[in-house]
Amino acid sequence: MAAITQFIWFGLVSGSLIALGALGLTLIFGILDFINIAYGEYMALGAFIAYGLNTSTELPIYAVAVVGLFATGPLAVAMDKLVFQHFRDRSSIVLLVVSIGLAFILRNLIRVIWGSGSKRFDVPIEAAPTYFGVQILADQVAIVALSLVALGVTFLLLRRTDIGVAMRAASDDTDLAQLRGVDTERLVTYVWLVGGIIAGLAGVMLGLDGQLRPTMGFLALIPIFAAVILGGIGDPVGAVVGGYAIGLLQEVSVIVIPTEYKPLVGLALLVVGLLVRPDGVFGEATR
Amino acid sequence: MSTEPLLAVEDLQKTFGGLVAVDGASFQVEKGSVVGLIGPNGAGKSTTFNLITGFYDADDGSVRFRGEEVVDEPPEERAQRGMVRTFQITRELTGMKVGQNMRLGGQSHDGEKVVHALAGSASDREAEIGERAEELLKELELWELRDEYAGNLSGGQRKLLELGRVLMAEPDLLLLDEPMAGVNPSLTDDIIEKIHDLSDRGITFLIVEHDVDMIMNISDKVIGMHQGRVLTSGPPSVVQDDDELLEAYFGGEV
Amino acid sequence: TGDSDSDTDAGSGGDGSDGGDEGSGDGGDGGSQAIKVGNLSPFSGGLGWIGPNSRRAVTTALEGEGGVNTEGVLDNTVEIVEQDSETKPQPAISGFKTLDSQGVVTMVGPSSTVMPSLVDPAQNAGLSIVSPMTGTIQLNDTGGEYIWRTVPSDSIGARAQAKFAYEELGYRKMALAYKNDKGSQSFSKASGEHFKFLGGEVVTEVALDPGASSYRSAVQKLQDTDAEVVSMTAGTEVAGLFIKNYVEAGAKEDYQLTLGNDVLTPDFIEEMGADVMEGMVGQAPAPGPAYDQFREKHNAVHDKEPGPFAASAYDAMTLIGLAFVAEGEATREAVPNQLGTIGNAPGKKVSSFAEGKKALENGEEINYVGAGNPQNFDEEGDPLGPFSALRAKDGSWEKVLTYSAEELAQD
Amino acid sequence: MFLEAEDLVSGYGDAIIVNGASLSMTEGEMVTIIGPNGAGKSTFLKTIVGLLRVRDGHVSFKGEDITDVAADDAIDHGLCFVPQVDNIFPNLTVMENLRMGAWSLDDEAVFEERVSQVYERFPELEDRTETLAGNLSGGQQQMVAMGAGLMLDPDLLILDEPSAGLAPDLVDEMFEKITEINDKGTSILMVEQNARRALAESDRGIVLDMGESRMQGTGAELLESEEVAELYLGT
Amino acid sequence: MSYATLLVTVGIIAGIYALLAIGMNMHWGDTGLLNFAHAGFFAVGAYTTTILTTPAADGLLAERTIGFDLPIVAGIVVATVLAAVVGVVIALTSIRLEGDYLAMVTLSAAEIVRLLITNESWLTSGAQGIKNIPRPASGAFPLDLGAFVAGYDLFYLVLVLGLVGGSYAFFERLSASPFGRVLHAIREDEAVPRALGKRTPLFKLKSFGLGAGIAGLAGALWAHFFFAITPTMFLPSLTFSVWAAVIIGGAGSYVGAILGTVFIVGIRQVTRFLPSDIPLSAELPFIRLMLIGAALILVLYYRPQGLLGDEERMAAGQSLEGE
Ligand SMILES: Nc1ncnc2c1ncn2[C@@H]1O[C@H](COP(=O)(O)OP(=O)(O)OP(=O)(O)O)[C@@H](O)[C@H]1O
Ligand SMILES: Nc1ncnc2c1ncn2[C@@H]1O[C@H](COP(=O)(O)OP(=O)(O)OP(=O)(O)O)[C@@H](O)[C@H]1O
Ligand SMILES: CC(C)C[C@H](N)C(=O)O
Ligand SMILES: [Mg+2]
Ligand SMILES: [Mg+2]
Repeated sequence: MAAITQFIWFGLVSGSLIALGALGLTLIFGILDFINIAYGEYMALGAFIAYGLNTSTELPIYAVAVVGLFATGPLAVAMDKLVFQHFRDRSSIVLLVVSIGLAFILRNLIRVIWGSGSKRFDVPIEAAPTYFGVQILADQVAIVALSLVALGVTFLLLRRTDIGVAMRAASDDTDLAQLRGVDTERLVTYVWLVGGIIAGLAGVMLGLDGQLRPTMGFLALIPIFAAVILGGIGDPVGAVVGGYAIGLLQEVSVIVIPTEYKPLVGLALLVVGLLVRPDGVFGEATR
Repeated sequence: MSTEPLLAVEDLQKTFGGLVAVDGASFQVEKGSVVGLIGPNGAGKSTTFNLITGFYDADDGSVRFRGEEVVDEPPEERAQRGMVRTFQITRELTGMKVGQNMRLGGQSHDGEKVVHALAGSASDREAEIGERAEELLKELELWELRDEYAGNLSGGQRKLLELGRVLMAEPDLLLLDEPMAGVNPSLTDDIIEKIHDLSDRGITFLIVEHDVDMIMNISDKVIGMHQGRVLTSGPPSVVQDDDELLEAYFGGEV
Repeated sequence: TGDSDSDTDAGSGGDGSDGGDEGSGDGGDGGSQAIKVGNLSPFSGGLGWIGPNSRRAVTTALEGEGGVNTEGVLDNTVEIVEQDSETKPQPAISGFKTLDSQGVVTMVGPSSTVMPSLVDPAQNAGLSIVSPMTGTIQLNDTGGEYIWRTVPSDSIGARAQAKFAYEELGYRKMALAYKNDKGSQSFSKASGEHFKFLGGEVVTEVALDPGASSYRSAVQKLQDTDAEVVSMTAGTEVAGLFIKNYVEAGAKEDYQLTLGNDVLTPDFIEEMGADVMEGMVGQAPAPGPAYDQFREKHNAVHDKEPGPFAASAYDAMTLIGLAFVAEGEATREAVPNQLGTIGNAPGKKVSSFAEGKKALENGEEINYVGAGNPQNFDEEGDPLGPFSALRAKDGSWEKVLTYSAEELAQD
Repeated sequence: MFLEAEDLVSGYGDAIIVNGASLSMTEGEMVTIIGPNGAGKSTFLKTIVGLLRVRDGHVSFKGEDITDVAADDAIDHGLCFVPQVDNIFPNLTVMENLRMGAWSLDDEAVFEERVSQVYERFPELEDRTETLAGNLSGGQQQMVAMGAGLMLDPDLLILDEPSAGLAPDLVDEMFEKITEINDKGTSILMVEQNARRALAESDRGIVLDMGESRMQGTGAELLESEEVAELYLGT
Repeated sequence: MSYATLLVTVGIIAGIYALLAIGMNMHWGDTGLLNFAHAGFFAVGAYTTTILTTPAADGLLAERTIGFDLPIVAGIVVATVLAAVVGVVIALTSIRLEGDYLAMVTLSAAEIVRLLITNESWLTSGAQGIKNIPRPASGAFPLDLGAFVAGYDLFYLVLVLGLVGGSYAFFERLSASPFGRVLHAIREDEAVPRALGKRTPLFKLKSFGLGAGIAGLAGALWAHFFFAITPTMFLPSLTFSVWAAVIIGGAGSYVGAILGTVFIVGIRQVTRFLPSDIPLSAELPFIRLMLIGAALILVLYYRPQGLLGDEERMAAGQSLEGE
């Protein structure tokens, strides 16, 4: 039996990936107030853009990763201007359906450009070195570290800057925010920009950890949503804690249950958690 | 026992985080009376309403209605017993028409059961409810707006609809949370008259209102709250002279 | 907006060949119109990576040297109408019915995930499917009339896998790891079954969730068993990720992987890296004599190496073309009537459309020997053929030995 | 003219609510609009500040045409509006609400000072700085709305029923505060159902009914008018 | 002729989906409940009737120790009831959750159902799915009637449309009744009906159960028509499609829900006829899916309230004009 510490490390890694995705999503979800199904595709786009550069240029993976994630921000903004902006006053469920449509378009755009097979970044596959009896890859360390950094930055942005307050204000009541002189359209742009960049980061990390597929983001979405909800919508700390909770519990659970049921563990945690605390289990829900 | 008051509140307690919103409030509302509940902003009046009607869980204390303990019941059960409240910050059913908002208030309606709904077997009751709604809407000057969505009403109209809807329920005890705020003075007189009218027919009122003249005018008893506690309670004439309340409520002057 | 146009276009086409369905003699009328053949393949969804391989192989069979359209069939050409199965049964049924309505006379078909759901519709519509990728043993006792495949049933390949692991490599304890879908599960289960039959033990089974983003815990769990060899069937995507996690975990030292047919391609080694794949074993249909020829044509048409299932897709299209020639009419009856005959002995061995057409026109019988397989069909429309056991060495698949069709067919 | 709204027409969807109402104010004036429920008072104010589109007529402010100025720009022109309903951000804390009130204010020192002024006026709020505004009592919410509205030093302060829901002592406070602000030179335009009180404090009053301005005059004149009393002031 | 067959099949699919949309409209359009478990209810219905009406099976892949071989009617009835019961049970645990929280819990519940049917092969044959599901009255329509092969499908279409019509009448009547009025009040603001003495938890349970039951019925009809079912038929994307149908049709309108379904199923089918002699034709399958996505967005852009939704109701309470 491999040491439980190994499973805990796996849990931290997959928790970090979920947490990263959840962080960007909770920002968009909390402030723009709708479930963006296309978020998974933003992640995939980030990963594939980095992949495209990775294979077409000689640049190292870390350099193209940065390009990939910073490309996703403007792309998310562009999607907003092209699509979501025209549905600003619509109810959140209409926006959800619109985002389903957008997800279809983006996912298949990826297939058109990069084909429908799976891809890998041009990094070698090697046996992981062992530290303290735990196998740890450098990529995995980067994933864990980056998710924490991203959390810190986002948290400061939301709680400690005027922009953050205004973002939350606008999500509460757009009219009133406008009356206060807030240019809500510009705010929305910022939200997409930041949320998009985090999505790109999450996508690249996801691809680095595993492989790239046009559906990679969509498939990752359910645990990510679970983390957002578990943490309380719009709460960045909650989302990250939720991500880690789900990741850890799922990976460690395989010690006692068949791996097939791993996804069930996260969902069960969510269901039970919400029954106990209906507004999100971790952190203070902001709405 | 005929001396049992309709509503008896004892030692109610509610804290939010560190804040004690209601701090051991006790009072009684006699059947058929009009009782005013006054006090400065944040005194705990609305919270008390929420505790009585079950929208908040009390930390401690008891709420007895017709002698029966109801403090652990959910709001709908208490309403079924005959105590119905309005909300201070109005909660119109935005996407339902004014007429439907009113009809919702109707009680003992078999049509709300699936089987009857399918069979259409409660249409008589529905018609009765419709008539009553018409009557009330006319009194509240909302009849013209019966087919308007409630979300499209003006601030004052929402207050009136809120009132109309609970009147539809024909409860034994009506708890009104600032029914007059934002209502045009020309209508407030009519509403007062309406309250008198219903009171004469045996309906009991507990009213929160900052229009003190009006409260003193229509109440049989006035309860003054401050910082979650009941400061004084008694006939208007007595309460009017309570220095402590005056200080808290009016800033000392009359 | 252009939909209504395409509707009516397709409509007239459909009507035209409808007449032909019943084999009535309106060939003169339909003569100027290309023969419509469907290609119902997974272009999106879980096996979305296979569809393009199939498409390219089919074009090679049509447009390549000596191909169906280069040579012409019944003084006509074949036009491919594609439908996406989306790797899901219901879209596959919709796609099938759409092809039916568009008047195709037969089709190159989809994967195991959806094939079982198409058996009844195919029979009801009298419209045949020739699948180059369906391995599932669920079809072992179905087919022969409207349901055909040019890839051997998993039970054949699985026997090769189990035999090799048990007899040549000397393993006694096997574990199964398969992507949790019809096709992959079928192969691994069949392998385990034969391994037991040979005297080995199957210690555990792990179903891999196709949507998972890592298989680390599955790799670990297998490390914790005493399995010496793991039969891992999962298609290139899931297999790629599994192998990555397997190598990272250092599990190479704990158990040997023996892989499914579909990843035994040069491409896969290239994608994963030579040292990653070094030492892994697997089996694949011993390529027919036509394979090199096919590969060349494929490269000529597409400037690309053929991918998994390409060779069998090429065979499927070539066989269909030959069936038309043999039948003398491009009708829905051509495949049910002819495929068994032209694939099997007796007859002159041919391995391209051009050769076969010539022979048929000379009144000879033929026995098509394909690129992916000799394409000798049994009663149920399943091909039998030899399999090679392979091992990855220095960046390519090295043949270790070949099991003959007879050895594998025994029950 | 300081503020001039001429023959405004506006509404929601197909419904025309404000139908030809006009208003003009000179600098430093305090004007109260009264009228029955549903007369279109709030709609009129929303139209002036740009929350609703002006369908006909025009609005000018300090000599500038602001007919088509959007709500988020109105504040830059020196207009500050406190709505009747939905006037706080319920999921922001009291402090954050005040910060939003001072959104276009850059000077942190001035902000601090204004906050302490608000707390001085409404001590209730000081203990609840970190409370979500949505959890406050009705009156406290009204205080937050007013407080946020007072964070800037606008040229014109537009208030929709500022005293609604306030206890008597705070109603006094509120009117005192408004008068004080007015005395310092800020012009005030408000809608009030506490009409007697508001008219008494105001320079001028306007009666709005059925979307049209019906009467106007000094506060005292309107208060004395029998017609006004009977129709709009109750007994 | 073959066009007619296609049309009949598409009609059956649309009809079955329409039942799903009707159930969803009870949940969302009438009661305001964000139900994302619809694929789960559908699966419960499909698997229940399948397990009840087929015999147990063995074989390397199909191994399944449970199977009852009961009459189809029994299967369909139990499927409907059981789906309703599952709906009520899910609702019992999560009915007090609001909005997106309820959405996520119900989505999780559906995923749990799917995981179970994927992995508990003693009951469901797992990923292999169950084959040879009997068709009602199939004896009455010999399959070898040549030109009449569409006969059975036509019969099934009539059956499905009959059930759609019946369900439509049933739910429409409920929605317009005082019962529906309470549901609408819950949709707008649950505190209000509670304050007026309506036992809202009970109403929500009823709404959930009724909507889930009809989804179960749809599942049963699905299983008996398509001969075979597999777990991949019950992915979350099915739930999303039903949502799209309801929203496109216009939340709150049952006719809209049906129309929306026709649109969703129709667009998927119609795009299958895209001519393949276009530039980029190799990418046609993807372009087709992109067009489906674009159609979703466009229809909502041009019909913001959906095809038949009540524009006024949607706009009510919005302080802006919402142009
Ligand atoms: N949900 C809540 N969370 C936190 N604090 C609350 C909550 N509800 C009320 N309070 C606090 O409890 C106190 C009493 O509030 P309550 O609404 O009962 O006052 P009130 O007497 O009705 O005042 P008003 O006349 O202004 O309506 C207030 O200080 C308020 O901030
Ligand atoms: N969002 C809206 N959509 C449609 N109609 C509306 C909307 N808001 C208000 N109305 C209608 O416009 C009319 C005027 O409303 P407004 O809020 O301007 O009245 P008011 O004079 O401020 O009344 P009150 O004193 O009650 O606040 C009312 O009849 C109301 O029904
Ligand atoms: C990728 C392979 C495992 C596919 C399998 N042969 C099938 O038919 O589905
Ligand atoms: Mg209050
Ligand atoms: Mg108003």
